[in-house]
Amino acid sequence: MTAFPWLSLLTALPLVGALVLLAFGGLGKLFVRFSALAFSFAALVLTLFLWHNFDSASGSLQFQERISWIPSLSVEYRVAIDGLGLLMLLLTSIVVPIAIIASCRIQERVPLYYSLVLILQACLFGTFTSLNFFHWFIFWELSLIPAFFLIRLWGGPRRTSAATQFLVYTMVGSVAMLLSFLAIFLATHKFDFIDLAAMARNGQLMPAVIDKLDWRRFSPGHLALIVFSGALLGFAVKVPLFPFHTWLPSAYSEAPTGTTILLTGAMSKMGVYGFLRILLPIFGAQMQVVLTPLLWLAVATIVFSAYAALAQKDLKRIFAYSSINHLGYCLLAIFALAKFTGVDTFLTTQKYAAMNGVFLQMFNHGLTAATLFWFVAMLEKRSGGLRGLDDFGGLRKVAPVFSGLMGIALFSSLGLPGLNGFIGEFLIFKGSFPLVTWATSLAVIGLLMTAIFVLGILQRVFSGPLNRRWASLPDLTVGERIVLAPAIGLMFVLGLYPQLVLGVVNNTVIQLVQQIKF
Amino acid sequence: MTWIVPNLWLVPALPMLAAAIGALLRRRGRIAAATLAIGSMAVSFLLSICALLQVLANRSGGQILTFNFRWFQFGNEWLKLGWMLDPLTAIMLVMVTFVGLLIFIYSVGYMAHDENFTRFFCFMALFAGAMLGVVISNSLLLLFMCWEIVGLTSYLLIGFWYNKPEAAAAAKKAFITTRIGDLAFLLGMVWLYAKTGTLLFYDGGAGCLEHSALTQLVAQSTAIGLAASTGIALLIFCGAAGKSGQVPLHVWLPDAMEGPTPVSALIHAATMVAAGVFLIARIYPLMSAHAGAALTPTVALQVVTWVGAITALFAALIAVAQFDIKRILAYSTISQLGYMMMGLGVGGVAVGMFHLITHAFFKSLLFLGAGSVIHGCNGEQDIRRMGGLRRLMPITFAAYAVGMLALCGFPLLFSGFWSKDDILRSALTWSVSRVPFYMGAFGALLTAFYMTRQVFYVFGGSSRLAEPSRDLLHNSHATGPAHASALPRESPAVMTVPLVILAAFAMLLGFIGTPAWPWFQSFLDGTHTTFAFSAFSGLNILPVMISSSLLVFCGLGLGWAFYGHKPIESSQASDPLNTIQPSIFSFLGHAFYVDTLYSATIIRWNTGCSRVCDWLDRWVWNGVVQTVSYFVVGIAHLDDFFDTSIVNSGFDEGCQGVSRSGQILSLLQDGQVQSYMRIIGCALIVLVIFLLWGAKV
Amino acid sequence: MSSLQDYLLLSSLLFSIGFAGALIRRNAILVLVGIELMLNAANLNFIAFWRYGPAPAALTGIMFTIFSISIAAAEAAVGLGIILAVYRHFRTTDLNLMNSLKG
Amino acid sequence: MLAWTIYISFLGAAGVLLLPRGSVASARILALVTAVAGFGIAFIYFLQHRTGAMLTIVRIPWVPTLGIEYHLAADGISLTLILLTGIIAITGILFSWNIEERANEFFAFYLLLIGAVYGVFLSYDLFLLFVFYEIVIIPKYFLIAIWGSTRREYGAMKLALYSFVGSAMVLIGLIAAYVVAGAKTTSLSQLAQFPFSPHFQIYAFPLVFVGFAILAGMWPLHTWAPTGHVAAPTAASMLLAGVVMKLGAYGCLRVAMVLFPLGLGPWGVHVLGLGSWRDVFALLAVIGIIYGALVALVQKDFKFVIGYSSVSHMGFVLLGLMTLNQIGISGAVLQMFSHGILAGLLFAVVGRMVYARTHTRDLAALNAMNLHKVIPFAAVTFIIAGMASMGLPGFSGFVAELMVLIGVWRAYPLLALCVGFGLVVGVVYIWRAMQKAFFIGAGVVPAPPNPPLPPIAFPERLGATILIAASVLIGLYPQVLLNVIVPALNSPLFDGLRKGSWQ
Repeated sequence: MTAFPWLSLLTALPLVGALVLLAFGGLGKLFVRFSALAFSFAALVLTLFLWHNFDSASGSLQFQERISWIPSLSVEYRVAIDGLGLLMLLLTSIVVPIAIIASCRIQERVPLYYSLVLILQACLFGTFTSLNFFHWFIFWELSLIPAFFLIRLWGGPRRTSAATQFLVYTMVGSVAMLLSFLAIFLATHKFDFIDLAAMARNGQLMPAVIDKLDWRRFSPGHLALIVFSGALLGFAVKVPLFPFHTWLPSAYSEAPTGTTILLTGAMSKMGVYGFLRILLPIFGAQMQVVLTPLLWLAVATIVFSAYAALAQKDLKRIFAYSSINHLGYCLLAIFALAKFTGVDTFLTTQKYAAMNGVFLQMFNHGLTAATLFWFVAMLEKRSGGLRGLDDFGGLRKVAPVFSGLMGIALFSSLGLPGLNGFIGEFLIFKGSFPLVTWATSLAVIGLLMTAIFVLGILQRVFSGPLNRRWASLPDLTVGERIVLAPAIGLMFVLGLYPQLVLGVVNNTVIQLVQQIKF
Repeated sequence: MTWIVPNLWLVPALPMLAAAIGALLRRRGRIAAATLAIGSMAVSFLLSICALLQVLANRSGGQILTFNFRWFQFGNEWLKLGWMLDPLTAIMLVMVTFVGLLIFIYSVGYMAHDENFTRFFCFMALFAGAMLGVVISNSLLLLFMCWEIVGLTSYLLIGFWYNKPEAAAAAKKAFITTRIGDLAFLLGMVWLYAKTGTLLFYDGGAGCLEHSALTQLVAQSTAIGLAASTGIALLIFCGAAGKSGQVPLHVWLPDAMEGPTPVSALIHAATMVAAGVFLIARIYPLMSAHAGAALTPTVALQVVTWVGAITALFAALIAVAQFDIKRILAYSTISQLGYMMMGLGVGGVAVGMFHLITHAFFKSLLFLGAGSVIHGCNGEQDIRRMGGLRRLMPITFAAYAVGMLALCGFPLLFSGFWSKDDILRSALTWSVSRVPFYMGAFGALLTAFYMTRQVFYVFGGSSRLAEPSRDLLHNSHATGPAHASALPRESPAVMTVPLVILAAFAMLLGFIGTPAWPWFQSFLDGTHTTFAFSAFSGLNILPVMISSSLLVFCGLGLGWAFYGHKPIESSQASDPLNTIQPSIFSFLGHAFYVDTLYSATIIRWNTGCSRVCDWLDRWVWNGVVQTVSYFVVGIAHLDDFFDTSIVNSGFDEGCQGVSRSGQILSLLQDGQVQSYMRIIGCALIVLVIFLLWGAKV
Repeated sequence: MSSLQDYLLLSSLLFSIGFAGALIRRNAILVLVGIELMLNAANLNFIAFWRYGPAPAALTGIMFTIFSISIAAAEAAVGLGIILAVYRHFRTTDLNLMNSLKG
Repeated sequence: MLAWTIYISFLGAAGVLLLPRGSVASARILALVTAVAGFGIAFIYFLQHRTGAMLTIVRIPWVPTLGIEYHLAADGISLTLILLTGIIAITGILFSWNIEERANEFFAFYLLLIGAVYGVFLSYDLFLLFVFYEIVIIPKYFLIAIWGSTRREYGAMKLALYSFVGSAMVLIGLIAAYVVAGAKTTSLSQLAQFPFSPHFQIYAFPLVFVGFAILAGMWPLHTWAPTGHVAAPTAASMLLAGVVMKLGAYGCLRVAMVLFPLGLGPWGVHVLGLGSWRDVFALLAVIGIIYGALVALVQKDFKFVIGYSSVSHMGFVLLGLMTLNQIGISGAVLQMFSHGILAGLLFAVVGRMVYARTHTRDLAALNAMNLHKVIPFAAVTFIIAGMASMGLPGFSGFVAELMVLIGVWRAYPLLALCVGFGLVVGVVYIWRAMQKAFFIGAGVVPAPPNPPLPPIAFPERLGATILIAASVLIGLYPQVLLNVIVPALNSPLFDGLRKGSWQ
C-alpha cells in the first residue's frame, strides 16, 4: 500500500549495521557495542513507527510491497505485515537490544559477535515480513548461520556438539518442509502463502497436490498427510514440539547468554509464527485429521518439559525447559483451534480467545524469558560465570533490588495475575478448554510444576542463610536498574492493560480465525 | 451516598498505592512506610464505613449495586471486570479494613527492631489491597487475580525472615499447596466461562450467578453425571479449600506460622484464610443451584459440609497435642475454618459468615496476644517454657482470656458462643445426616479443652523461661534478640491498645446475631428483623444452646483438671496427657503424620517423576537422535570401504589383469634362433605331409 | 642316362644336410654354412626342373639360379657381418648365449 | 563471433608456448588476458542474444564425402555453460598465480583445455563435437601428471582411461547412428530428426549416455573423479570439477537424449521395479547423491571431501535430466552452472588457500591449527562456499536443487524423499569439514602452523570474490539464466524429449 518500502528498509537496517560494525570494528569495543546498540534502537524506533501507523481497525496486511522476481518459478518479492507480523517485529526489536546489552561479557572478536547478532535480527525481520515461500525460506534458513556461529565461537565448554546438533536438527526440519512445499508448488505453481491459504480454504489445494503427485503407493489421504507432516516437522523442531526438543536445552545452556536471549526471545517465535501463518491456514484439514496425537504431543511438551525443568541444576537449563513449556501452551491452543471448523459463534468466540492468547503468550514469553536470561547474564557477570542452583543462597541480603526485580520476572513467568504472563495463559486456557477439555485440564499440571521450580529458584538462590562466598556481591548498579526498568515496567503494563496489544492484533485474529475453513 | 459505588475501587487501590510507593522506599524510610500503610488503611476503613452505610440505606431496594467495565477485547466480545456492593461485601470490607488497621498499628510495635520494616509494611499493604480486591470484585476473574496476589503476599510474608531456611521452605509450601487448589479453581472458572459466557457475578440478569445462567448450568450434565453447576462448584471449592486450609490441603497453615505474628494474625487467622469461606459465600447461588425444587441440599454443599466437619474435628484433635503457642492457634484456626465451611454447608451464607466475622476478631485477638507474649518472652514460642505471665503481663492476659473464652464459645457473653451455636443448630437440622453435628459438638468440647490447656501453660504457674532450652518438637529459633534470662515484661501500648479494642469486639460482636435479634443474618439475607425474646423458644434453639454450653464447660473443666489445679513445675515435665496416652499423644503431636505421608508419597512421586523425565530427556530422546547420527556415520564408513575396496580396486585390478596376461604370453619368446628354426622345420614337415596328403587324394 | 629323380634326391640330401647343420650346430658360422647348403640345394632343383622341364629352350632356370646365388652372396656377406658384430659384442659365436629377444 | 572464444584460447596457448622460457609473469598475464577475452566475448554475445534460441555461428563443409561439417552454434544451454567456462577459466588462472615451474607449458595446456571445452559446448556437428571432446583429454592428462600432487600419474592415467572408455562407447554409438540413419550427415539436428527405431534406440541410448555420464561422474563409474581431483593442481581440479564434468552432463543432454529420446521409453519388462533406462539412471543418480555425500562425510583428506561432494552434486544434474520435465531439466542445467562455480570455489580454498600454505590436507592436522584465526579469509570463503553448496537459500545451489527437486517430485516422488536425506547429509559433511578444517575442536591441543602462513594474496581474493558474486547473483536472481535456458529447452531440437510427461 505505502509507496515507501518500510519493511524492506527495516530488514536492511540491521544488515547495514552489521556491515558497518565489520568495517569499523577496529575503532574499539566501546564503539562497537554502542553502534550495535544504536542500530538496534533505530530498528526499534522504526518498528514503533510502524506500530503507530498500523491500521488496527482493518488488521489486514499492510505496508505491502510486491515485485515480480522469478516469473518462471512464479516467485515474487512480497512483504507485508498484519497484526501478527507487527507483534513479532516489535518483539524482535525489543529483544535484540536486550541481547546486545546483556552481551557485555563478550570480550573477544567483539565486532564479529555484534554483527552476527544484527544479521540474525535482519533474518528475523525478514522471516516475519515475507509472504512468499522463496525469500521467507531464505531468511528462515539463513538465520541458522549466525546463530550457529554465535554458539560455536562464544559458547560454553560443550559448544561444538551443541551448535552442530542445533544446526543439523533444524536443517532436517527445514529440508522436510522444503520438500513438502516443493510438492505443493509442483501442484499449484504457487509459492505465495496468502494464495495457498486461499486455495486451502476453497479446498482446491490438496486435490491438486494429490492429482499432480500421482504417487500410487499411497491413498490420497495419506499423501496429504505426508506432505503435511513434512511441513509440520520443520516448525515442530523450531518451536520445539516434544519429542523434537532435544537440541534446545544444550543449545540454550551452551550459548552465550546474550545469544540465548535471542534464541528464546525471538527465534523460538519463528516456529509458532510459522504455525499460525502457514501451517494452520494451509494445512488445517490435515492438522484436524491427526489432531489427537498432536494434542497429546502438546500436552507432553508442557508437562514433560515442566518436570524436566524441575530436575535441572543449571539456571539456564531450567529456563530453557521452561520456555519449551511456555511455547507448549501456544501449541496446545493452536491445535485446539484446528479442532472445529465452521461458523458456530460459541466455538468461534473460544477460537478468538485462544488465538489472542497465543499472540499474547508469544509476546509475553519473549519478553519474560529474555528478561530472565538477562538476569542470568548479570548474575554470571557478578559470579564469574557461575549459574548453578546451589552455587548461591541468601542473595536477598546483599542484593535486594536484584532479587526483587528478578523475582518479579520469575513470577511473571509463573503466570501471576497483574503481570504479563497471566492474561496470555488465561486466554489460552479459556479458549482451549471448551475445544479440547481433557488436554487442557492435563496441561494445568504444567502450571503447577512451573510454580514449583520458580519458587525453588527463589528459595535456593535468594533465600536461606547468605552464602559467605557472595558476601560482597554487588547489587544492581543504577545503570542496570535504568535499562531494566522498561522491561519490568512493560510486564506490569501488559499485565494490567493487555488491551494495549490485543487492541492492535484483535482484528487480525478475527481474520485469521475466520480463514480457518477446510 | 451512591457515589461510593463507582469509587469503590479506591478501597483496595489505596493500600496498593501505598504498597507501590513503599516498594520504592529505601530501608531507612521506616516512618514513611508505616504512615503510608496505616493512613491508607484508615482511609479505606472510612470508605468501607461509607459503603456499609450505603448498603444499609439501600436495604429497602435489596438489589445489588455493581459497577462493571471493559478490560480487553478478544474477537468480537469484551472481557468485562467489575466490582459490586452488597451486604456481604460491606461486612467483609469493614471487617478487613478494621482488623487490618489494628494489626498494622500493632505491627509498628512488634516489628520495631526489624531491619526490613519498610518492606514489611509494603507487603502488608499490598496484601490488604489484594484482599479488599477479592472482597469487592464482581467478576470471578478479578477475584481470582486478587486471590493469587493474596497468595503471593502470603508467600512473601511467611518467608519474610528469608534467612531462616524453615521460613523459606514454609513460604514455598504455602504457595504451592494453595496453588494446587487454585489450579482447580482456574479450571472451574474457565469451565464456568465456557458455559455461561461471562465471569461477572451480577450483570443485570446476564451475570453467571443470576437466574438465567444458573438454570442453564443446572440443566447441562457432565460426563460423570453431575450437573455442570456441581462440577464447576466443586472445582472452585478446591480453590477455597486450599486457601482456607481444609483437609487435605491444610498442611501449609501450621508451617505458615514461621512468619511474623502480625502476619499470622492478619493473613492466617482473620482474613486470607477466611477468603475461601468468603468465596463459597460469594458463589453460594451456584453452590446451591437446584434442578427444579429438590429438597436435599446439592452435592456441592454436601461436600462442603463434610469437608468442613472433618476439618473441624481433625484440626481440633491435633491442637490438643501441640506445644508451640502459635501452632496451637493455627490448628484451632483450621478447625474454626472447618466450622465456617460446615456452617455454609448446613446453614447458608449468614451462618458461615457470622462465624467468620466473630472468628476474625477473636482469633486475631488471640494471635496478637500470642505475639505480645512471644515479644515479651523474647521470641520464645514453646508454651512449656512460659508460664506465670498472668502477673507479668496483665493486660495481655486479660485480652487473651477474652479471646480464649470467645473461641471456646463461653455462653452468652462471648461472640464465639453465638456464632458456633448458630452453626451447630443448623447442623442439627441438616436433612442429610446428623454426623456433622456430633463432630462439631465434639470439636467444640476439644476447642474448650485445648484452649484451657494453652492458657494454663502460658499464664498459669510460674515462669519457666529461665530454664535451659531443650531440643523441642516445633522449636522455631528466636527472631528478636537471643533468649535473655530477663523476666517477661508487658508490651508497649502500641501493641496492647489494639488488643483491648479487639477484646471488646470479641465480646460484643456476638449480640448482633443472637437468635433473639438476628440482625446480622437478616442483613445478609436482605430481610428485616425485630428484637424478640420469644425467638429463643423456637425449634431446638434452647436445647442446642444448653448442650453446647455444657460441652464448653466440660472442656474447660477437663482442661482445669489436667493443667489447672496443680500448675506445671518445669518445662522438662511431660504433658499430663502424654503420661496417660503417650502413643495417641505423639500421634496427635505429629498431626496424624500427614506431612510425613505427603512427603513419602506425593512429593516423592513428583520428584521421581521429574528425575525420570530428566533421564528420559538425556538418554532416551537425545539417545535416539545420537543413535540415528551414529547409524548414518556407520553407513558412511561402509560406503567408504565399498568405494575404496570394490569400486576403486575393481578398476585397478582390471588394469593389472591386462598387463599380467601380456607377461604370460611373452614367455613364448625365448630368443633362441634355433628353437625358432626348429619350429619352422616342424611347420615345414607338417606342410610337406599335408601336401603329400593332398597329392594322394 | 641319369634322370630327374637323381638330381632331386641329391638336392634333398643336400637340403637335409644343410638344415640339420643349421639346427644342430651351435657355432653361428656353421649355421650360416648350413643355410648356404640349403640354398644351393634349391638352386640344384631349379636347374634340374629347367633341364627336364617342358621348355628347355628358355633360360629361366639359369636366371633364377643366378639371382639366387647373388642373393646368397649378399646374404652371406650380411650374415657374416652380423656375426662379426655379435662376436665383437659377446666375444663368442655360440647361439645359445644370444637370447636378447627373450620375452 | 562466439567462435572466437575457441580460436582465442588456442591462439593464447600458442602464444604462451612461444614466450621465452622462464618468463612466468608474462605467461600468466597473457593467459589471463586470453581467458578474460574469451569470457568477454561470451558475455557480450550473451547480452546480445537474450532469447536463448539456437543461433548458428559457423557452418562450412569439412569432409563433404562423409557429410561432416564444421558447424558451430549456440543455444541457451551452451551459452550458460560457456559463461561458466569463462568464469572458471579466469578464476582458475587467478588461483594458479603461484605456479612457477614450467609455467609456460602449464598455461598452454590450460588454454588448450579451455579452448577445447569451448569447442565442445559450441559444436553442433557430432563428429566435430567428438573431436573437441577428445582434445580435452590430452591436456587434462598432462596437467595432472606433471603439476599434480599425490599419486599424480595414477590419477591422471585413471582419468585418461575412463575418459577413453567413455569416448569409445560414445564413438560406437555415434557411428551406429550414422550408419543406421544412412543419411550421410553428422549434423545433430538432422540426425535428431531421423526416426530411429525404438528397438535401436533402446540399445544405442545407454551406450552413448553412459559414455558421457562417465565423465559426469555417474555412480558407480565415478571413481576417477575423487582421485583425479585430488591429484590435480588447483587450477586443474577447478577445471575438472567445474567444467569437464559438465562436458559429460552436456553430452548426455545434448547428444544422448536428443538423438535417442525413445531410448528413455519403457522396456516393456520390469527388472527390480525398474522399467526403463530412465528409471535405471535416475536410481543411479540418487545413489550417487547419497553415496557421494556419505562417503564425503567420513573422509580424512580435505580434498577428498570436496571430490566426493562433486560426485554428489553431479548426481543432481543427472537426476534432473532424468526427470524429463522442463523444470527438472532446466534445474539440471542451472545445477551444472552452480556446481561449476561452487566446486571451483571449494577446490580453490582447499587446494590453493589451505594446502598450498599448510602442505597438509589431513583434517586432523588442520584441526589443530585453528585456521580461522590464521587465515580468516579462507575460513569465510569456505563457509560461504559451503553454505552455498549445501543448498542454503540465497545461493545458486538452492535454486538449482529446488527446481530439480520439483521435477523429481513430479517424476519420482519416492526418490524425492531419498534426495532429501542426501541434502541433510550434504549439510553435515560440509559442516564437519568446515569445523575440522578451520575451527579447533574441543580438547585438541592447538598447534599453530609453523612457520606462519603467507597471507591470502590479492589474486585469490579477487577470484573468490568473483565466484561468490556469481553464485549469489544466480541464487538471488536465477531469472538471468533461466531466461535463456527455458527457451532453449523449448526449441525444436528437444521435440523428441518434449513428448511424454513434459511441462
